[in-house]
Amino acid sequence: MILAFFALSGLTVASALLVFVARNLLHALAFLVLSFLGMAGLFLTLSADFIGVAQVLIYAGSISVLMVFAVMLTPLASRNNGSTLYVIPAMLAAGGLASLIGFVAIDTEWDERKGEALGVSDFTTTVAGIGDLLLGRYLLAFEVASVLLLFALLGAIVLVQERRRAGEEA
Amino acid sequence: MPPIPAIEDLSITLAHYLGLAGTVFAIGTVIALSKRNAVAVLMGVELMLNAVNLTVLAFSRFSAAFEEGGSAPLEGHVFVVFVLTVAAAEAAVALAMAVLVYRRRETVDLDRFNLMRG
Amino acid sequence: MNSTAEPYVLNIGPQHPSTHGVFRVRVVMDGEVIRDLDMIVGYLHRSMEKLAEERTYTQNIPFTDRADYLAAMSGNLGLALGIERLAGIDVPERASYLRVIFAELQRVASHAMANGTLVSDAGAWQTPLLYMFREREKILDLFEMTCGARLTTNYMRAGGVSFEPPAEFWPALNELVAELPGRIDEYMELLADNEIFLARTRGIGIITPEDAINGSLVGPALRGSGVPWDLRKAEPYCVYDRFDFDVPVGTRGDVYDRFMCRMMETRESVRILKQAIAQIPPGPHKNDVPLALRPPVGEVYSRVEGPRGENGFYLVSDGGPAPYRFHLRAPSLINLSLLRELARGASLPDAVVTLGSIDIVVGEIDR
Amino acid sequence: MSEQPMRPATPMLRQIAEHRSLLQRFMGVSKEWKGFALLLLGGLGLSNLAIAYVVIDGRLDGQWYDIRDLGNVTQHLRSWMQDEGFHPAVPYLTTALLGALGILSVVGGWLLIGSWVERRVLAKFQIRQGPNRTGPFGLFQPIADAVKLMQKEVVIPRVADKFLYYAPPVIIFIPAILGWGPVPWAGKMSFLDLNVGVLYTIAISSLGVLGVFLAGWSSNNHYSLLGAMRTVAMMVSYEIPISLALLAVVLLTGSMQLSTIVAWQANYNAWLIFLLPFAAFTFLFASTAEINRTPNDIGEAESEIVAGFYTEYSGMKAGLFMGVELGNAILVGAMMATFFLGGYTMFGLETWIPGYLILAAKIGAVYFLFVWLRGTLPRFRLDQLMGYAWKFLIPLSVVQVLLVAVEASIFARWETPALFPLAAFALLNLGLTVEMVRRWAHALGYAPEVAQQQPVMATAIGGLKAAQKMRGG
Repeated sequence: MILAFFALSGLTVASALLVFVARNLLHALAFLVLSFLGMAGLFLTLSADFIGVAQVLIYAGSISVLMVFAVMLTPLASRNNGSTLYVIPAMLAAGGLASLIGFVAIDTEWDERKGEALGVSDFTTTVAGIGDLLLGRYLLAFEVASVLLLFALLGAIVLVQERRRAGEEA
Repeated sequence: MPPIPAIEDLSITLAHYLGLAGTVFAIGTVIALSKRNAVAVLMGVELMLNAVNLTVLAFSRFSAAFEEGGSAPLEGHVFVVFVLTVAAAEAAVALAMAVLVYRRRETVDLDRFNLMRG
Repeated sequence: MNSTAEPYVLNIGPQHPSTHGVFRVRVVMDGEVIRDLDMIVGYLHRSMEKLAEERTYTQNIPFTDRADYLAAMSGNLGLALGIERLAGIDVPERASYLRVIFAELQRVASHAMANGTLVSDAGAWQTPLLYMFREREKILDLFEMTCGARLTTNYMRAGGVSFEPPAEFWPALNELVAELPGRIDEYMELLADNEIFLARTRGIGIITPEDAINGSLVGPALRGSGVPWDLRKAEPYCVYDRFDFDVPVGTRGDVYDRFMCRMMETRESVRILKQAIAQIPPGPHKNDVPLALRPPVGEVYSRVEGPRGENGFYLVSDGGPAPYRFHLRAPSLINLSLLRELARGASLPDAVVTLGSIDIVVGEIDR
Repeated sequence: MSEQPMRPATPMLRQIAEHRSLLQRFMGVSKEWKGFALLLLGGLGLSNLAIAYVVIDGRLDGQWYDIRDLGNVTQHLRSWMQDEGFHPAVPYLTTALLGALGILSVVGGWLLIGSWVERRVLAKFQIRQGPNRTGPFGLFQPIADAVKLMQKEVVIPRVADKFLYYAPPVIIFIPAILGWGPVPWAGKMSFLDLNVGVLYTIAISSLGVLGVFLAGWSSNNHYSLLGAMRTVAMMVSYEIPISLALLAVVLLTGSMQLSTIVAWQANYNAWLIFLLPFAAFTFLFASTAEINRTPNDIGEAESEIVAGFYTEYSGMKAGLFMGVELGNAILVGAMMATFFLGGYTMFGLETWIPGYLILAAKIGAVYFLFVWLRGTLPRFRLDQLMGYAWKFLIPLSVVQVLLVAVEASIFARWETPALFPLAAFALLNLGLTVEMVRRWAHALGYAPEVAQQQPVMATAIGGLKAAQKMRGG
């Protein structure tokens, strides 16, 4: 478990860093997928099997393909992964953020919350529980999310639809 | 498959997960803020969302110890499901916009989107 | 379709699975759609027409084998008829019948090859091709029995044919003719009603009759688009006027019609073969013709209906032993010239199928 | 008939005439060998009887030597290790390694004989002999091919993106192996019996897309890129029908766990292909699109784009792509068998014959179907395939999911024996599928009578005028 955690977190962080460093947008994309996969592994270590698999399906499988298409539909010239001048303030801000989170994480007394009791209520299956919650207490949110997805789909289609102007040859 | 060894004899704490999530979130922030390419910015945003998901799941998992039985800890999972949904929608729309902007302006370089500049 | 994508240039061939030889197309593509294309030929150029001016008429017959190497018999026949008309040579009746038999066998073999490769281009991985090769093999075996060569037969000569078929030839031919209709039914069953094949070929690469005539198309490509033009009927040579056969004509001019025309022509060829076998008279297979033939001064254009269309030979004699001018009218080259119009705006798979349906032989295009 | 001297027919004709059939060849075998074969068959029969006796006796159930379910072995091994007091990670790791070894040997073994099977069977379809020179029946041909591929020089295009060029053969191999995780080979014999097995399957199959795309892009070749874009577009589209088909399965069986789905089918003695014919068809058809097999192999359509996304790969890298294709084919076979054909069960036969053998037989049957399709059908065009997915499979699958949801809720409230509702569902679904497919096809404008208009015989000979006359009348 320790091994799994450190290996997966190393994978995730390293490939996230490589996303930043990579010069080519497609290389960055490949590392991003690796990072997503590491993240899915981390989810599994938190016994979130449904979310882990959904992460692989949605992020590694679908969003990355969307990004591939976005990269492909824009020309060769815009496939570099350069940074703007904002990189230094961004790094400072992010460093501050990370140290803040790290400080809170270390400073808070989490110790009581890792006790021996954790092993007992290991969820055996999360799917049924998630399903119950989604179609029970969070039904409205669920429906709204589905409508949101539908509208996002329609919006994306409408946005990239070709409008053929009059007088323009195909 | 044998059951995965229970977490009790391990010493990974919530702090580990939170620190990791903070790191990934920070990297995502840097990417999102500093990249020139619209698609790369989107990658950073996705990384940040992932880090948040990890935090939520970690809290969900580690609070499970205190509510035996019951489905309370799974609410974090439900939250993550919604985040995934929104992320997918966001990615679709954002990438469509990137493609559209490229068609209109022949570039996806964010520095050049200065239509709103006076 | 997507007018904002950047067009790019795709080089198809000279080494490509569906160019049927060393033929090259430079395609300007926009996504999967072809915007424009250049056809680049000449990779198989052997300077045939110029070389022919240095050789005697009989020595030129092998060139016709190598021009359309899938229909050597038809090429032989066209040149032999030309020389005979130029020099005024008579042909024994038996030789004419033998010529018809071999030309029709060659048509069956060539159409089998053409349709097989067309279906292979449409994606049926070699199965129809290999089944059709089975028949082609048998026909080539018959050629081998008769003249010793399978592909470059060099069989028709001025004044007749070079060999009398051996004794085994006739039973083998009868057997083949008896089984061919069943085989053709089998292919029709496999392909003619196949939904995927219909979806791939119906309405693709449509040539209107007007376009076909303006593009001076010949052969199945012309008949597929609805023009009932067949030299065997229009100006019968050899003894074709003695046989009863029909000319299939397409109704829509698409790839499927060209495919089906070939299939049905194969049936008609079998009909002709049956009649020819029944009618063939005894007699000599060849008149004696001097090897160093010196035809009188003059010119002749002889044409026969080859598998790919009108195989024309233009010969000019200056009275010497070698032709002063020797020109091939290659049906493949002229049929191919319409590919550009057909492929523009079509997608790549459609263009490949269209090219397959035109049925080119590069040896004949480049000469 | 002729004055020509008799010449022999061609050597090829003679060879064909002398070719003997398999039965004739067997009849020519010496007596000793025939006796040996009979002895072998008799021995097999006797040993089967002995096994049957032990099985009926119930003496075998759950023992480590009960080879009908290799899960027993690992179970006993694990309990022994726990009794011995090893660290808890040791039995976990040991069994995991054993399972991984099993999966790898299945896939690897198939890579060794799969191409032989495909080529040989295809050759029989195409009236050829197939590989028959290396070893008995050409069985060593794949090994010779592998050695040849490994010896070949790996040519890397100068303009290729080196990093992304090396990665795809490996990337694409991972899902092909990982997908085997949740497949149950027998009652206790599945490597990773996830309770989100179905979702896992879909997720893993979506991973291959990236490898394909990177392979096509990094080769820096238009053919590769065209093939990659085609494949990616198709895989993304066909994931939806696959998910919907599997959703119907999940709704009816009420579980996402593959072993439970198989157990459901075994329990009611009803294969899901009978209950959900449209889902089974959708799954099979969409899978052929996902794994690039005929009639949907447009990603590597040989006659159009040479070899698709791996045009630029040579040597063992190309070999890996081909191997993945083989591996995916049997993976889909296993999925098809598990979801729709009753998995490792065969109406009670699994108590007599090891379940994994039954599953292997079913996989073989699906694989044979794939080879059959490859030997028979032409290829669709990209736009036709996409239209087929979006206009045809997806709407009908959605309708089917609704229908199955209603049926599942009826079935859950049903008191009397399950046979009646299941039979009713099977008939209803079959009828509705046929009707739906017909109506929808007509609604989309499918008209077979127009498509099959055949050429006619010429009534006149001539040029344009004759053509116009024929067209007019």
